[in-house]
Amino acid sequence: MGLTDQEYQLIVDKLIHRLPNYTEIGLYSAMWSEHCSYKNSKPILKKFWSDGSRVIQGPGEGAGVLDINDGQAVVFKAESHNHPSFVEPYEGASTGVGGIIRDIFSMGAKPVASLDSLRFGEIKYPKNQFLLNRVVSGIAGYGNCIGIPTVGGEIGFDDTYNGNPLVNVMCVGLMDQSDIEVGRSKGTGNAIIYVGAKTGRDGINGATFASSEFSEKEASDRSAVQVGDPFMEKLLVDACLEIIKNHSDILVGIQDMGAAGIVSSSAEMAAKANSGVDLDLDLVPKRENSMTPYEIMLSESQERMLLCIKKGYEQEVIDIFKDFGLEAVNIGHVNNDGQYRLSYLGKSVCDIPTKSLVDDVPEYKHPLIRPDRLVKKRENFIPKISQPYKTLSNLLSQPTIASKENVYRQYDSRVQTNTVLSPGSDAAVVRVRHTNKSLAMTTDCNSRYIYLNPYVGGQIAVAEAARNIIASGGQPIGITDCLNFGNPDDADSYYSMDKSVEGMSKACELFDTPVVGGNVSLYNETDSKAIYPTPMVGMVGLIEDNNYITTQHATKANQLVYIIGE
Amino acid sequence: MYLVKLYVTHKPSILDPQGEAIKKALHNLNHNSITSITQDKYFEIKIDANCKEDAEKVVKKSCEELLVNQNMETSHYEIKEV
Amino acid sequence: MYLVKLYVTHKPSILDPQGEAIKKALHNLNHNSITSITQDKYFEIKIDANCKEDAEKVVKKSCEELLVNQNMETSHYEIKEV
Amino acid sequence: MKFAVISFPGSNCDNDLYYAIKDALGEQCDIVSSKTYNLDAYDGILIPGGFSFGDYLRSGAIAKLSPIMRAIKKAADDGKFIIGICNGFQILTEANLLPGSLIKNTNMQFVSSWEKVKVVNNKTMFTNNYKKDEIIKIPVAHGEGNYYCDQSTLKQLQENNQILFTYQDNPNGSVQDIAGITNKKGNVLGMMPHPERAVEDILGSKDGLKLFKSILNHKVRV
Ligand SMILES: Nc1ncnc2c1ncn2[C@@H]1O[C@H](COP(=O)(O)OP(=O)(O)O)[C@@H](O)[C@H]1O
Repeated sequence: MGLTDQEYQLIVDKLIHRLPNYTEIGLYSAMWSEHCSYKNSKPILKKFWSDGSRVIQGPGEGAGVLDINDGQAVVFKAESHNHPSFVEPYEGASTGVGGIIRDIFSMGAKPVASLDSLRFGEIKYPKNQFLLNRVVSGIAGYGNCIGIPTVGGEIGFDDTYNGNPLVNVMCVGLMDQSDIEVGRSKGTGNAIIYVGAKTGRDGINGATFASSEFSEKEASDRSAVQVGDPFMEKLLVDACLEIIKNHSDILVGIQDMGAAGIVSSSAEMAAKANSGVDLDLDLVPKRENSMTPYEIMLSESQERMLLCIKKGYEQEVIDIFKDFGLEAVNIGHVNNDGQYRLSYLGKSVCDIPTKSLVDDVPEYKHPLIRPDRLVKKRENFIPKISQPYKTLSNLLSQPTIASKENVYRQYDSRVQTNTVLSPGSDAAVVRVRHTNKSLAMTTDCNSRYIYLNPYVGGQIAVAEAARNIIASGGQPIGITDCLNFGNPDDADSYYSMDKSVEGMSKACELFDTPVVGGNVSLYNETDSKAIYPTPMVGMVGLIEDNNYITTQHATKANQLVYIIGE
Repeated sequence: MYLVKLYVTHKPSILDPQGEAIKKALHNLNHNSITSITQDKYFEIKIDANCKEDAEKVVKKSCEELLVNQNMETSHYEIKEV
Repeated sequence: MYLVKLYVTHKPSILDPQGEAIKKALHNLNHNSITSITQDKYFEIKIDANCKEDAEKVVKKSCEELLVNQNMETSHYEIKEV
Repeated sequence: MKFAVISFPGSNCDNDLYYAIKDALGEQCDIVSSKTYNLDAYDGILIPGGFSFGDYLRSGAIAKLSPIMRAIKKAADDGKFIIGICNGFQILTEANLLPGSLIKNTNMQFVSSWEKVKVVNNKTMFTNNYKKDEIIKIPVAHGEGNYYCDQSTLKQLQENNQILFTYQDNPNGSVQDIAGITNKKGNVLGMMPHPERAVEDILGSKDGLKLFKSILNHKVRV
């Protein structure tokens, strides 16, 4: 599967001292993938500056949390869904929205806004038009239905994204600091509760399909595409927030089932609390018959959450969910020996140290080699402009620069009736109801600058976001990011990631905007041609007085125009 | 002129939240004998072609290019001259 | 067990913006021989009934109560034992 | 005055309406679950926007089977006022409390925008606070807001002055630019634009508030 020979040997010799069975190898290979473990990017991510007086929760949990005064906090994070959106743009984009929303409410926050950041190849190709249309309808389809306003975002077009579009989404939530939740499973005997959609074969990678015994005909009839159900997610948000707000005494921990579904959520929750879990896979609600333990554990079916509940209160929680029209099931409990144990059809199918799945992943530091293209000195390019009017109108009609109204017109940007500035201005502004303050938010990244100079480009991305926040009347307070890069084994990609992160981090320190969360998406390339390095910045600002809110537009005739800066 | 009746249906392993919601609503109306229900798409297409083969070509290409999402759906059709 | 194939279609007098949009898109793909296209709903319903009459009753009631919007749609079905 | 906002599974503008009534209008308001059977305690009923039951099958179709619908029909018969906004409008047409249907927007896309809406009839319990033909600024956000009815229904709507609101720049393809209609008796209103999203200056418009104020006005006068 995804493990290297050395990794396999490490597991056999050092971690479990025997040969793993099929299911166990599957779990390791998923949990040790870059997507779940960050084994290639961790050394770089450590460089991010994450301090600052407002930080309540930095990187490491579902989402970052910042103090916004009055006992309130803002919770936000961005996530990429690039590959799924290329394969199936509508569902890929919409399940990306669903996933990031779960990260926010599992921290205890009410999601109040989302934003996107999109990259496609040049729009003149029908394939890219198709991708754009379907991605945008997918984001709209999910966000509009669930009732979270999509208030802003950005789109860029460039040929480097032809075989590899980027779909990043960011969600922002609001909560009382006293409601903060963490993904922990602790307390021997406490119950592990599964709630939400049934588990199907969604998102289990093609390799398993090939290796299991389907005939060709069946294979063409099957599909591992994940389909989103925003209606189910709406019920989940409402029900989980009800439990977090009004039943926090019996709730020990809560986390969404994201990549690598049940295994990643249950193992991470236990590992963080130094405990283990026993799960009975027969009890997991399934959509299809005859799923293997491997498939059940790795399924990426959407709209599922895992809760750890105090022993003896299982029924109470199940009843609350039932009231909201959701099926919740007690699938296991926390143990005190730290083992990760699974049983299926009455037999043990996995018995390994929980920590070995989560904490014993090797980290890979790649050599930093400055690519030739950055070493060579290049002549400054000075454009010759003979017909300024024509050049200007040509520029303005570039898809990357032209109005994006066709896109954001499809997003319900005003539901929840807090949107003060909707798409079309610099940053979006969402007021905090019953206070005189607002949140400003924006997503930005100019990947061409980063390609040309990763360090300075990284700084520019943060600075652009900060300008957008400030121009809307806000004080920047923190960022999340999505690091979209090519293969980390490729020196150019790795170097660009390292240096742009250093640049971003430096800028963040200067702006006092700690990095409190983010997401890494590597291997963005086709035919070994990588995308431009694209570390998207999602920034949040605090507007302490609603009178400061400023729009981008001229509001009256005869207003004066100033240029500030160099 | 040819009339094509085209059915575009979900692949069986794909999540069908709509079918589930409809089933639940029908059960709430006490139609408990309904054990499963799927909702899919049905197209009637009129094609002005010289022969059946030409018409079929148009249908197949239309399915590929627009009407069927190959990732998630399968299709079949019936065709007759009208 | 009975299998019902139920077709719920627009009344012919009712505007069908979806069909129009699809036709336009197909013409843009140069399938100009398509003179008309309608998209409607196709349900497959499995009913655990003692006899065909009972199953038909369930279908008819389900249509009346939920599956068909009488203002805009009509329906027909085929039923067989499976 | 006491308003009920009905919350169906999947409703997502229920809180917005609640705040509009409570904070902007300053009247009493409860959010009432669609699973309940009784609305006797309320003077009027608001059915919010959203995607009740995911809008599966047809928007509003599954919601119309909810227990609360009987109470809503009774309230309509009793002459209480009922407003369905967006998905609420779709539910009311599905339940046959209002004529016609809301079908997909002609361009097949969801549309979210500010619209200029004309108050065509200001002699109703919902519009007496507006001037005749006043143009108000109010947002829409829907994928299926294209109002459709047959010719004879349209004629009835016109003859009975049941059309209250029309769009200046039709965003969805509705017949005769229709944005909002009432039933024949005039106590049930359905509209696609969201008045509850236009009740404070900070949200960009206060034009929606006058609709709710009209109802208070009406009560005072009768
Ligand atoms: N994908 C998108 N989704 C939502 N809003 C968008 C999107 N792309 C652009 N916008 C909105 O359009 C406006 C202009 O965006 P952009 O062209 O990126 O401007 P700028 O470079 O000034 O940030 C912003 O308000 C932004 O939020």
